[in-house]
Amino acid sequence: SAEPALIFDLGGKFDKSFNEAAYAGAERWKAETGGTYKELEMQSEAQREQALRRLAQAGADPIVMTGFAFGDVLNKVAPDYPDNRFVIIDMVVDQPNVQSIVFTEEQGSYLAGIAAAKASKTGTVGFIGGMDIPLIHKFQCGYAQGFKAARPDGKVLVNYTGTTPAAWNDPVKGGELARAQKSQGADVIYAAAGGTGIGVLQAAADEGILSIGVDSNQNHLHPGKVLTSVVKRVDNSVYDAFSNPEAITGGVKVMDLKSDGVTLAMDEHNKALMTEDMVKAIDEARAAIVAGTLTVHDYMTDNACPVE
Amino acid sequence: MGLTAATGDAARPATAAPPAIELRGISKAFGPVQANRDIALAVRRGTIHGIVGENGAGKSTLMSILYGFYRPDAGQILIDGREVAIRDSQAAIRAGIGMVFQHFKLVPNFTVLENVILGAEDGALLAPSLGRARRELRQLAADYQLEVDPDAVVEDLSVGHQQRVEILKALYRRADILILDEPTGVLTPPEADHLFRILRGLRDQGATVILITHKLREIMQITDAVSVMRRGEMVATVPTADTTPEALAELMVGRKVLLRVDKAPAAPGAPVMELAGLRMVDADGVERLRGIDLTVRAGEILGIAGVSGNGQSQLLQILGGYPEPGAQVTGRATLKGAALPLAGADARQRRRVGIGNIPEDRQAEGLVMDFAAWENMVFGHHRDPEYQAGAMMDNDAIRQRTARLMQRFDVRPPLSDLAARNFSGGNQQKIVCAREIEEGPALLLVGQPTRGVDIGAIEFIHRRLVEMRDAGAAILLVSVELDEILALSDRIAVMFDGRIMGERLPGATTAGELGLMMAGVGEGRAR
Amino acid sequence: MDLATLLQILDSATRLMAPLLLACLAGLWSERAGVFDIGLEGKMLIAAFAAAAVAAVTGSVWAGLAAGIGASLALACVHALAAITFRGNQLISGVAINFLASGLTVLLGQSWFGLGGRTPSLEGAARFAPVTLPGAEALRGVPVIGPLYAEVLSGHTPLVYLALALVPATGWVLYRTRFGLRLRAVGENPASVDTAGVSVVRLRWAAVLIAGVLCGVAGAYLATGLSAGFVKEMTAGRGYIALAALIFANWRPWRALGATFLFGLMEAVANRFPSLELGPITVPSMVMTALPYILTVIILAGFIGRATPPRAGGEPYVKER
Amino acid sequence: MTRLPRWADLVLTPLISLVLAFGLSALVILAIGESPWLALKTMVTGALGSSYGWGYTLYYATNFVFTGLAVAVAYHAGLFNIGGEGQAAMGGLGVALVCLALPWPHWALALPAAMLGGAAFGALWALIPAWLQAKRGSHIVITTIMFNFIAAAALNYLLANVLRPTGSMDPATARFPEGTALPRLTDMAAALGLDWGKATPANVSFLVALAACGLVWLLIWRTRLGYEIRAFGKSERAARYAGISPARITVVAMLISGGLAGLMAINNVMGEAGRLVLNSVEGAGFIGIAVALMGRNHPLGILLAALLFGFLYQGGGELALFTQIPRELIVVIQALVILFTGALDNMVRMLIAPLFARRGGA
Ligand SMILES: Nc1ncnc2c1ncn2[C@@H]1O[C@H](COP(=O)(O)OP(=O)(O)OP(=O)(O)O)[C@@H](O)[C@H]1O
Ligand SMILES: Nc1ncnc2c1ncn2[C@@H]1O[C@H](COP(=O)(O)OP(=O)(O)OP(=O)(O)O)[C@@H](O)[C@H]1O
Ligand SMILES: [Mg+2]
Ligand SMILES: [Mg+2]
Repeated sequence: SAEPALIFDLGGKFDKSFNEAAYAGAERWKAETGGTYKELEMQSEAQREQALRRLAQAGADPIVMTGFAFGDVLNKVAPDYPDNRFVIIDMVVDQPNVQSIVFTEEQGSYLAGIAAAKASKTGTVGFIGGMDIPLIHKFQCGYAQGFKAARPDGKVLVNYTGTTPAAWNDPVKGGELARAQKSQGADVIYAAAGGTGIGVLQAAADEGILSIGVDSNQNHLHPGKVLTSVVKRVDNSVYDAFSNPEAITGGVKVMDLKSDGVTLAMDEHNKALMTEDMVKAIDEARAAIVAGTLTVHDYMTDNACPVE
Repeated sequence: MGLTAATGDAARPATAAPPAIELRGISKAFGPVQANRDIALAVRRGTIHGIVGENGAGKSTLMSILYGFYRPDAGQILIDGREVAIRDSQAAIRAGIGMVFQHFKLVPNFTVLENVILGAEDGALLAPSLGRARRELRQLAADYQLEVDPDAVVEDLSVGHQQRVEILKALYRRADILILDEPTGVLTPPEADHLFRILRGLRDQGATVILITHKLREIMQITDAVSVMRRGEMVATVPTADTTPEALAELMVGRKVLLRVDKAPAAPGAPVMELAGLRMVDADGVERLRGIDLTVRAGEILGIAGVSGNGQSQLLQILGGYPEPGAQVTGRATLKGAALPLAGADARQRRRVGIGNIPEDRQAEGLVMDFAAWENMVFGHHRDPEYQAGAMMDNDAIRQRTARLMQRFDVRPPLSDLAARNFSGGNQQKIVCAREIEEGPALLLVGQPTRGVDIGAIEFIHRRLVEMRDAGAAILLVSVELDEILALSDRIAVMFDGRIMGERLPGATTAGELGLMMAGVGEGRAR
Repeated sequence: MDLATLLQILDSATRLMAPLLLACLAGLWSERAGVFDIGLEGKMLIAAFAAAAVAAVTGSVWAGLAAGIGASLALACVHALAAITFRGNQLISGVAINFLASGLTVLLGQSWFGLGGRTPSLEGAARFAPVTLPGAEALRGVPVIGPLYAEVLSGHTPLVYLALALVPATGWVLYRTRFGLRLRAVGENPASVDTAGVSVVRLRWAAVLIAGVLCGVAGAYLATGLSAGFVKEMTAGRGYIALAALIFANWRPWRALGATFLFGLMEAVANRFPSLELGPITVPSMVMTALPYILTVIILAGFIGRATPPRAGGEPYVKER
Repeated sequence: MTRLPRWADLVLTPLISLVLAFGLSALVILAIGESPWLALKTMVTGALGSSYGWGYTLYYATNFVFTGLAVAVAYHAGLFNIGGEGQAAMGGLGVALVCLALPWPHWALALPAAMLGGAAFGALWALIPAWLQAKRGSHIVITTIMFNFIAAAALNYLLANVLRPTGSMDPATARFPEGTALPRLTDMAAALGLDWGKATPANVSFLVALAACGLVWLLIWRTRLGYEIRAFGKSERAARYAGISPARITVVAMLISGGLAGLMAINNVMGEAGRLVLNSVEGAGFIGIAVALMGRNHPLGILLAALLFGFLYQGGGELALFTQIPRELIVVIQALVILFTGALDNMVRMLIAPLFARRGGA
């Protein structure tokens, strides 16, 4: 059968974040099935279309791509290759041969907010985003909602690293932002900032406060010092698409708490940090969200967040 | 020519000491240019030896080789009869050679002391060196009348003082062979006299001096022997007593040269420019011009004598329409009866109303050194209608004009595509003169027209200025060369400290009187 | 603003200043000798990478520091070769060095560690630990000076103190020693040095190599002092900011300290107040992020006159053409 | 030093420099355990081996021509404009605002308007540093660097909060109306009956870039303004002597420079993306510095250098797409090309000088 393909976004496949998760999924598929796949990394905006067309012409199937930035191009390209199947992660593209996979980051972040609220002694927690873009506001908004739900009188400090792509790769500034937040009382900091987040987690560990990782499970980076990680199972999505291309249909697949598309990472590294009370609160919230009795507001729907 | 250095020397008694310097077969090429060709030269210890030659003859190159700045392609250098390998300036310094370059090699924002010790420090720390240098400088100043403030920053010094620093540098390094490349080009007559006294003093103490100059009067005045170079070759070396300026000039140029300016008496007409109460305060708040009143008439050359740095540059710049940034200018001026705005005007406006300008510094102002000759030939006039072809510049017209002017002004080589930088100073000056004179201005501002220019070219430029005067133009000539002022001017004003000290007629004054006025001695503000 | 906040901001500014200061001094050495250096960024980057890589492998931060300096020196040699020995265009050479570092770090990092250009996280002896200055605790109680000393001055990694010490050291060498005199002269008028019998080429090489060492320290500090490992492009434009600070400082060491501290301070303030509430209007975070740059422009326009670079800067020294 | 014949200086030196750069790159490729031959083949066929490759090469080259010209014009005035990145980004904003403002019926109407918009915004972004330099003496290198950061922040704000259609993840404007779609070179070739460069983004902007090269050449070497720009760039004092106002030339040259950088947006924003995305310039402003310096600030040289960088971009992209060689290798190759052709050219001259010296001497 045809070779599947995976296209990474500009951040590159080792971004310690969701490109890397996609890579992990593909590698898992490769290890288990012995199959091969094509992989591409973008260098420039103009290459997106080039990459898609070249892969489609070469007969790659399915073609999985990570990142909202492909949406526009895919919308244009997909109709030209009706026999190919495409999977796009983090974006909705309305074409019959495109499966859109979106994650409910706000839900995972909500649970992280609860964890932070329970772990915080000071009542102040922090959020550090990478580039100041809507996607990251989605994380922030979910986090703030969860935190406020558990601790209405608490405070969430918010920082963004910058306005250029350099904001994803500036651990120095990330560390400095973490220290600034700590000095304002924050004792749990959630980083959604790619390579910058590494600096945040490091500084938090150095300063003796807790941090929350993102996208991949980052608990192991500083065992006992990373409270938890909000994991997007991009790896599962890629793995599923590669393993079972027949199941790819047009339409949107929402990866949420219910489908375990987003989770909080629990492992031996943070076991000691997770108190019973905390686990209980998280489980309750998860159950409520899954049951639909609790909806977490999605920043993207109206560009606004109900809590500060 | 029989009188080469070697034969001249061989004729001396065998008991004589070997020459302080002997060059044998020195050749040097810069790319395609053969700057020095198989040069032989001997200089006796304890003499002042002059070197003359046209612009580009290779004088500076030869001396730079002696000083280790350039390396010769072939040839030997002997100091006191022993062959030495002068691989770099360090070696030359060790051999007791010091050189004052045509263009000073000073660090402008260093103090005098720092410049003096640079490269001759006593140890890794500066303080002891500075201390010793300060003491030695005081001694040298006393011995040779070379006073300069050791803590002054060099760029604030007048060129004359900067030159003293260069000489002090050499003496501080215990040089007993001193090379000076066109040292008087930037000096006033009193300063030049002072320099010569110093040089004689050095000679009398046993030092050897090599002096490059374009001024034959100086050669006759001070040197013991003189060598003539032409097109990279050494054409003669003669004892100064055995020659005349005319003979030297002919050797240099290869033809007869008129050393005096031939001119008919002036026939001054109506005033072209009148200036009243011109004052200028520069950006630092220093008053540079303190009320200048002047009148220049049609058909006359008004010469302004003065030591440089007494406001002449500012005067020319203001009249030329480009006072230095931040300067405040007040006063009244008229040109041909119409008011001439002194402040807020620009150089273009000046050209439009008929003021031409041969600037003091051709390389920094009058020319864009990287532009080709033809581009420079319309510099400042590039917006004139005759050089336009619709929206574009009419390059063909400009080239044709350039070819014409280069021929008429004898610019060598007559290549209009050559960059200004690649012409010798004299020919650069001819390009500027050609451009400004040919525009036929009613008033021509002229600053130091022959600085560093060889005698052939000087003769030529002087003749053009006189022709222009005879055609009815008014000329304002600023020069630090008293000879030039005296030879060209129909009327002389002396400037000192931003003021006009007085006016004289060339026939009714002497260099001595003018020199005193230039030094600020005299009758105050005579009118 | 309360005292604690002020102290925290000053503390943060000091940390952020250190790499800028080192890079700025590096630029100062090079440019004072007449060699423009827009490759500060690249040299810092490769030093950060080399320092983190070697520290990760050997577990010794000092080995890392040495490697960082070595890597930066290697690029400095490339610059010196191009700009001095072969009299090439100094700006192009600098641009090339920035590209080279940006590509090589990831390329080598990927082939050595397979982490996409990252190095493994550094722990323990592979990182610089903060040092507490003597008497910091004892003095803490003294009003004003105490907290300032204990909170702001004390508690940084050794390289911060090195950077601070380099300011007077640079000033001393430049203005009080033979080497400094010649070096400044070569940046103003190389012919003056040449005719004094001193090698222009050797002096300029020395200056460029010193710049290499300082960039090496700056890069090592980024990777092993401020953070715990290398991340691709982690210099994030600091080399350019250092260059701006250098011009700001008018190529003088003490002013370099002031200029880089100002940049550090502005960044620290923007970090501390990500969005400023001024009564009815909230200044959005993008404005705060851009604030250091906006302020720089304003200060430059308002208070600093014309910068006067070394006169011979950027020009290769050519005797014969 | 031996002087080289003109042809050797203009042709042989850059060629040998390129060979050296690629030779060293080959060593780097070997060092990371890949095949240089395969890399070269992939790059050449990928970028030049098909009309498809050419389509991309020309697309990238178009960007670099604009930013390269921008740097060059300022450089002739003695101004080092590092702000091409921000000016091009702002040009993108101008183009986007124009394209979104009206339901443009046809590209032939939209293009001139967008060019005006892009150039005006780019020029405006250069105006402030220029004015500060002219009036306040603020060093243009610093201010243009700062304005790059400020432009990034401003665009980030506008795209994320103002111009982004609600509900879209992407910090980007809405799609431009159909009428603004520029004809691609492939369409134009098709009109001539040629099958060329299918599905490549190269568009009519390339022709605009060529025209810009010609116009800049005319401007710099044929017009009074160009004459004044060059004179001022060589010597401010001489310029003042000639009645050329330093402040005016500084401002005008920077306006033209910024305008050219801003014009780049018709290619990447209008021609390729059809909307304005975050970070649309992608470093082309900085590449422009290298392109201008390597092209010796001459439009023809800039065109050639831009094509070379277009080739490296596209060939390098192919490398990343179809081999295991990491994409950062391309950055290394670019660095070596810049280094050898731009900074070590004298070394090459010294290397080949003996050849000519012997011939000349014989
Ligand atoms: N640095 C150099 N590089 C290349 N060519 C040079 C250089 N210096 C001088 N030349 C060439 O060598 C020739 C001799 O120049 P040199 O400066 O020695 O003349 P000069 O006799 O000192 O002239 P002047 O009276 O104008 O000072 C010139 O014609 C010039 O072309
Ligand atoms: N570095 C150089 N490269 C090329 N030609 C040079 C160089 N230096 C001098 N020349 C040439 O050497 C010749 C003589 O120049 P030089 O500077 O010695 O005297 P000059 O032009 O009379 O200067 P000045 O007017 O200052 O006395 C000219 O042709 C000049 O262009
Ligand atoms: Mg000379
Ligand atoms: Mg001369």
